[in-house]
Amino acid sequence: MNKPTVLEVRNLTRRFGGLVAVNNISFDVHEHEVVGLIGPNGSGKTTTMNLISGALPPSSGEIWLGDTCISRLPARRIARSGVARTFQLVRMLPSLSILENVKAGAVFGHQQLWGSELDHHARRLLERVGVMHDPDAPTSSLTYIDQKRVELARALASNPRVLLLDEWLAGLNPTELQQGIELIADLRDEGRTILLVEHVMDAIRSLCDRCVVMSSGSKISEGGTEDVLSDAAVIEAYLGKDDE
Amino acid sequence: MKRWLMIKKLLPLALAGSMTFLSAAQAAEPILIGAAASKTGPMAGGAAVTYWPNVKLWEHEVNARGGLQMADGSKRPIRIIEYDDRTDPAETIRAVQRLATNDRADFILAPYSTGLALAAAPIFDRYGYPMVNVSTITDQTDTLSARYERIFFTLGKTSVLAAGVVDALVQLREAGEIGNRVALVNVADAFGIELAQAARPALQEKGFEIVFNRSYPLGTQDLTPVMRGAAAARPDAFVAFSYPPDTFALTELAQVENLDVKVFYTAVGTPFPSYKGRFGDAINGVMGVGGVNADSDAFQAYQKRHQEVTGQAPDFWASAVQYASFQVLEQAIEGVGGVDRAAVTDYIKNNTFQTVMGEWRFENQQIRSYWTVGQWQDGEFKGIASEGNLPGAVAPTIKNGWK
Amino acid sequence: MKQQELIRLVLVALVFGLLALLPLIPANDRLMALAVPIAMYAVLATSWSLFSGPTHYISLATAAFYGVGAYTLANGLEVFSYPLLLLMAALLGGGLAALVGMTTLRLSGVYFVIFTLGLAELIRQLVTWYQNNFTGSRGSYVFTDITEAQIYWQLLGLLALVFLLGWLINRSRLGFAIRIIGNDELVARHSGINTARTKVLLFILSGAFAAVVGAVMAPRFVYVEPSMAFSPQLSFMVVVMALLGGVHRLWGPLLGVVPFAIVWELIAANFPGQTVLFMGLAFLVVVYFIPQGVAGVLEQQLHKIRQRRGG
Amino acid sequence: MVILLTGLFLGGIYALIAMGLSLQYGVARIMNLASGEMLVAGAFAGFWVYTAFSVSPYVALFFVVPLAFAFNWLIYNWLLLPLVRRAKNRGQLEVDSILATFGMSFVLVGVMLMAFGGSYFSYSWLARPIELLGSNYSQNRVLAFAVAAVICGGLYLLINRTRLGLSIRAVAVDPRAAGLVAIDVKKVAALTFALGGAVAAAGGTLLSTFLTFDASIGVVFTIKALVIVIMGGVGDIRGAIVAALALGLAETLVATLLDPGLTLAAAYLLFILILLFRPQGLFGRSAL
Amino acid sequence: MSDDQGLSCRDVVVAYGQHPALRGVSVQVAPGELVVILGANGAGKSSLLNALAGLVPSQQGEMLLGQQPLTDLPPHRIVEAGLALVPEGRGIFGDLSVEENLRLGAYSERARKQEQQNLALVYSLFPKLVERRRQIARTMSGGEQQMVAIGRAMMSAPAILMLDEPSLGLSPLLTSELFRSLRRVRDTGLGILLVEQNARQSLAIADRGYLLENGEIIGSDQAAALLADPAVQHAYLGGAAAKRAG
Repeated sequence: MNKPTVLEVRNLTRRFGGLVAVNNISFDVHEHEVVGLIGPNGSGKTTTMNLISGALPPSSGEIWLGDTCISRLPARRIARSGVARTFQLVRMLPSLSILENVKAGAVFGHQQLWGSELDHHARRLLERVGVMHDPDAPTSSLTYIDQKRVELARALASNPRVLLLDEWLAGLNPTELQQGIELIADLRDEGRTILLVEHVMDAIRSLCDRCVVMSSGSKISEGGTEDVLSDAAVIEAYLGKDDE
Repeated sequence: MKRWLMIKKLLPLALAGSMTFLSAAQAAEPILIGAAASKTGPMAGGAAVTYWPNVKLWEHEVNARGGLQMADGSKRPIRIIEYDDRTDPAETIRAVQRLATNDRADFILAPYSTGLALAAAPIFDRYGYPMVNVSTITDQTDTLSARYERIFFTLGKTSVLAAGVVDALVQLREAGEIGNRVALVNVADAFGIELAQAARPALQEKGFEIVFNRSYPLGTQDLTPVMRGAAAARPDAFVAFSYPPDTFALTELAQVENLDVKVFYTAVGTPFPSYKGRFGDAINGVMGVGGVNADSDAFQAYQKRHQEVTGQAPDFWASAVQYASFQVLEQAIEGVGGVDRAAVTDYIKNNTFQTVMGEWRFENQQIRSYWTVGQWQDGEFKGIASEGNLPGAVAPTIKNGWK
Repeated sequence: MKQQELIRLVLVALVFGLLALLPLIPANDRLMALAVPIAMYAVLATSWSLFSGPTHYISLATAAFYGVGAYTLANGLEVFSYPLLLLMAALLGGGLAALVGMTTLRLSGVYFVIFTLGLAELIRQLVTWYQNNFTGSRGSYVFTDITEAQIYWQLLGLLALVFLLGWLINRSRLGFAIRIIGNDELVARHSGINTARTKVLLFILSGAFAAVVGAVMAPRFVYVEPSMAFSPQLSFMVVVMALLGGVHRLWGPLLGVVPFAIVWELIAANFPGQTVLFMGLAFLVVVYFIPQGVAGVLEQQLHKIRQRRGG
Repeated sequence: MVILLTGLFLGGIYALIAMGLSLQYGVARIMNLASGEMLVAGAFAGFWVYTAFSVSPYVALFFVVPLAFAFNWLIYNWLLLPLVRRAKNRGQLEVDSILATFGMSFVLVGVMLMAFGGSYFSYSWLARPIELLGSNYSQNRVLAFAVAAVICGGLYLLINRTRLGLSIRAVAVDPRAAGLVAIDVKKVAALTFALGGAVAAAGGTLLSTFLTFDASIGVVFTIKALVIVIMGGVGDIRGAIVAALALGLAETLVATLLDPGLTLAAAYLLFILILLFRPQGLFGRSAL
Repeated sequence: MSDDQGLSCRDVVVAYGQHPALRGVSVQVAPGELVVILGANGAGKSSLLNALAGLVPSQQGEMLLGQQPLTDLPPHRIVEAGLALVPEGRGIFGDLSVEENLRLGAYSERARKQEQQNLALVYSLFPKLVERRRQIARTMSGGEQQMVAIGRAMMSAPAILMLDEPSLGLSPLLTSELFRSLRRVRDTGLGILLVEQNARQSLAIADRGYLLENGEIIGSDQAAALLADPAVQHAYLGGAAAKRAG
């Protein structure tokens, strides 16, 4: 791996009261790479995403985006330095139109557009993620997958250096799932840098170059996707120990 | 269910509303009199004692004798149109405007309380209505009289009311009854502030020592600290420029704290019948703002009629003045023999009136003789000091405990 | 699109022009008696919803700003010129809003409501206490020669200004930011929006307007008292009217102010003893039957008609 | 010592006022801006009983409490439950209930104005001094404090020692989990709301023995109660009591030592400091 | 103990707005039977339990406990009928004491008479709770809180007990202990419907299991058979394992 490192997580820890949700995690994400952050339920993946995107401050440890340390910055500053994300449960801006939902990502963030330029940009992105709907309609008229697409377009709109996808594929039916995987694969081929939390293992297998596996807040494995998924420790984390 | 409930609430109101219209329609060619004052809000309590009963009494008295005598020999009854200003000056303005333009009232009674009345003053002026104020107590009466040619004042100026208290104290000190120590308390509202500001230098000038001086906001729930502080200062005289709720509270606390003073003065509310109703004989010797010539026949007759018609007793200060202000209007209309407002205004300026408060004559649009201090003596609140040497003043006495 | 906007702008300007002629109608007293409060509440409710509409923060601080404005004018009238006083009122109102906004806007909804409810009371107490102990002012008399018509024109001008500003804001990044915040503050932060600053900025704007309205209205009352200038009823009326009209559109509050003021006038004229009762009932009707506001209902109906026409 | 006792007596009454609201907000999740009007209604009842029958105003409690309970139960079920059902989330319920109860407060004021008029009401009952620890206090206040303390204590026992109280606390802590242990959350919420209203009305009856009131004074008490509830921590009865006593004490301290003109300002200052530094209230969860 | 008291649901559909969580799920649990539902995160396991408990509305389908239909009943009525849930994250009353939590469990009419009896049963199953009776639940360890949650559900004298990921956040040691106690609970005659991620350990104590993927049941079998089934591993980790037919 001699591609430059875009995102660097160093000794990241987050406590909630007595509970250590994220325990001394370190990993890198390189440019043009799709990295999967996986692990069983409650292992601290979403908390890690929240720490990177600034929704939560870390208890200790550092996060670097290129040459900037972003671990003490508020979420908006992190967004401006080039981190965009989607949310575990899709978050639309319900009183805004579809197009405005996309625009929201490109006005205040890493990329700041306005006027007709913004309009073109947002329309292009809607096309890019495959939303064929009337862009001026309310988001409530969208199907679930299209809402997810719009949310993805909003994240992409800021032209982020790192894209964080938090269970973006969850809740899709098999056909939609296939479309979704293809869309992310396209983004990868475009050269996007992506960190994704996902439970759909087939998606992980087909999308991720590398995976970081967490269990009970700690990193238990890291490496190529197939290697990691056949790692005994990982299987045990998912399925439990063999019977005593 | 919910909607039905609402209808059930609305129905009697609608009925009541239409009924007043009906009864009014039966009277022939009445003179329309507008009344806009507080039925709700902070001033409603005071208006319910001083203002509204007199409106009712006046309407009753005038119509009982067939109405007002016109120049053509006919008699016209009066009809009152009432509005609630909710103690909101903007609403006062609208109500008075409504009376002038919508209801085409022939005359409008001045609203209750300083702020509300002054808010309406420009409207009265613009539409050419004479405005005979009662409960408008300010030191700006001269400025206002110069500014508005139709405005009249009857109840006095703050500085004079304050001076009256000081004079009463001086009188008692000269009689050797009290010493120099005065505790001064006021409600931190325009009325209280103005009176305290006037009283402070006046007291000092007369050589009194202000041993305790506090203000408290309107609506203070617990005045115990104030009373306790006052008691601790061991004053000879306790002077509070207060409003009805706190007048009651301070009086009660004075008994609880056993405030041992020779002079106990509270302001608005002291002459209220409910004050006596609440504290009984304990208030003998309490001084308060205003007063009446309680022994005069005019007042006693008025008191009786008030009780009969409204079912409640008048207070011993502003009530009678309020009624007198209506009498001014009444006599001016009859004097002119019509409802020409300009003529009525001129009549008020240039004539003498026989009222329950005695003979009134406006000088520079102001009544120059009015009661400033009264005192509860033998179950009645009697005037002890007045501006313009009103007859019937009794000598102030000292307060002897609370029993 | 552009042309349509231009036409709309001309139309609005025309309407304002016509409204400005109102005081010139002879024997206009009844009209003016209604027009001044309508204009006043229109400015207050519209500027209130500039902030509260998109953010859903129910601010009951209008009376606080209004009172500050009224006092600025009453106390400064003998020292400063009138236009300067209006500017000072705006600055003081805005400054107070900034202070309040910075400390309380990070609180959640209910706390904010209660704090703003108390704010007017707090300021009233402080002003009273200050007057009582330091200035020795005997109330505040406002003797000016400003007429009812002049007050009306000023309010109309303010209303035009609010609309212009609101329109500009809606087209600006600031307006876009506040709409995103109102929809989802988390998304807003993650989109790079400085949510705190945006909210405070709009709160300042609505505070400044309320203060100027207070200053403009003060001459109408001759005598300014704390209990009147800081009347909590004012805050509530503004909220009811704005909600009744609908806060999601710039012109929404207007749809609440006009009918409410007229109905109010009818109630006050016909049921003088029961105004409070009816105010409460009106409030309940708004909450239970038209939570979207008149603007919302209107838009729904329009949408239906369009759909029917469309097919 | 004098300050302490005076503050305590004041705080005791505040505690009772706040307790009703605390129950209503903490359990039924309704921020009831009409609670001050319930209190005024209770005050009217006390006044009426004393002036019409010349018996102790406390007699009024015997019908005020059940009547207020029934009335509030109806309000909850008829007027507030539709809002609870309509609300998509807690925030919306809060806004809706604030607006609705505010409207109700106006309706109640209107009704009381029609019934009693706008005058001040007061009567003198037990306005005699009683000596405690060397200084004088009025008997009606001391008695009101004692009764308030008894009511507060009774409520505390009810909440902490009975099965009903246990279910009330369960709903306050976690309405979702309460449903999972077969608690009828709606019924408990309605009962608690009604109970809160009854407590507020009882507080009004106590207050009427020494305070001058009028039909539209309710909002003053509502604001006080809100401040106390938030200071004490939402839904925390114990916190409300302590906050009420603290407020009573603080007000008395400021009034005595500083200036009575600043008492309300001091109360709000205390309020905002607590909001800023302990938004969860004095006894909020993270305190432990 | 007849099947009359068993839990059965047919074709249950649940959606959150536009997001479908269950697409027609049918499950049965008999008294005295421990049934586990396996599946990756987001497969819809919690949604199924929440729908059965009345916490989320189901759009379609039928739910029965014995002969009694549960569909559209509010949560408290479902508990009253005899179906109790230990929700994910335990849902205990953190501010109340252990014993208060347990007693609240017996709030239902059906459980009141046997309150003392059930309390004794819970204490005998979880002896640790006896010494912690007065402790505030929030201050206890995760494992102990889980015991309180299970104990509280048992206090409602349910016919069927549902548990949502009880091992979440517990150490391996505590997890084993928890599963052993679940077996003891089953042995008292209760039916248990367990949602678990820890497939191997839960299958080891279960009688039967269902495999849930993407809101649909993709397989069911005896526990021992599932333990050896590669489809289970596939459901969690995807990959080469062959999909199992029906």
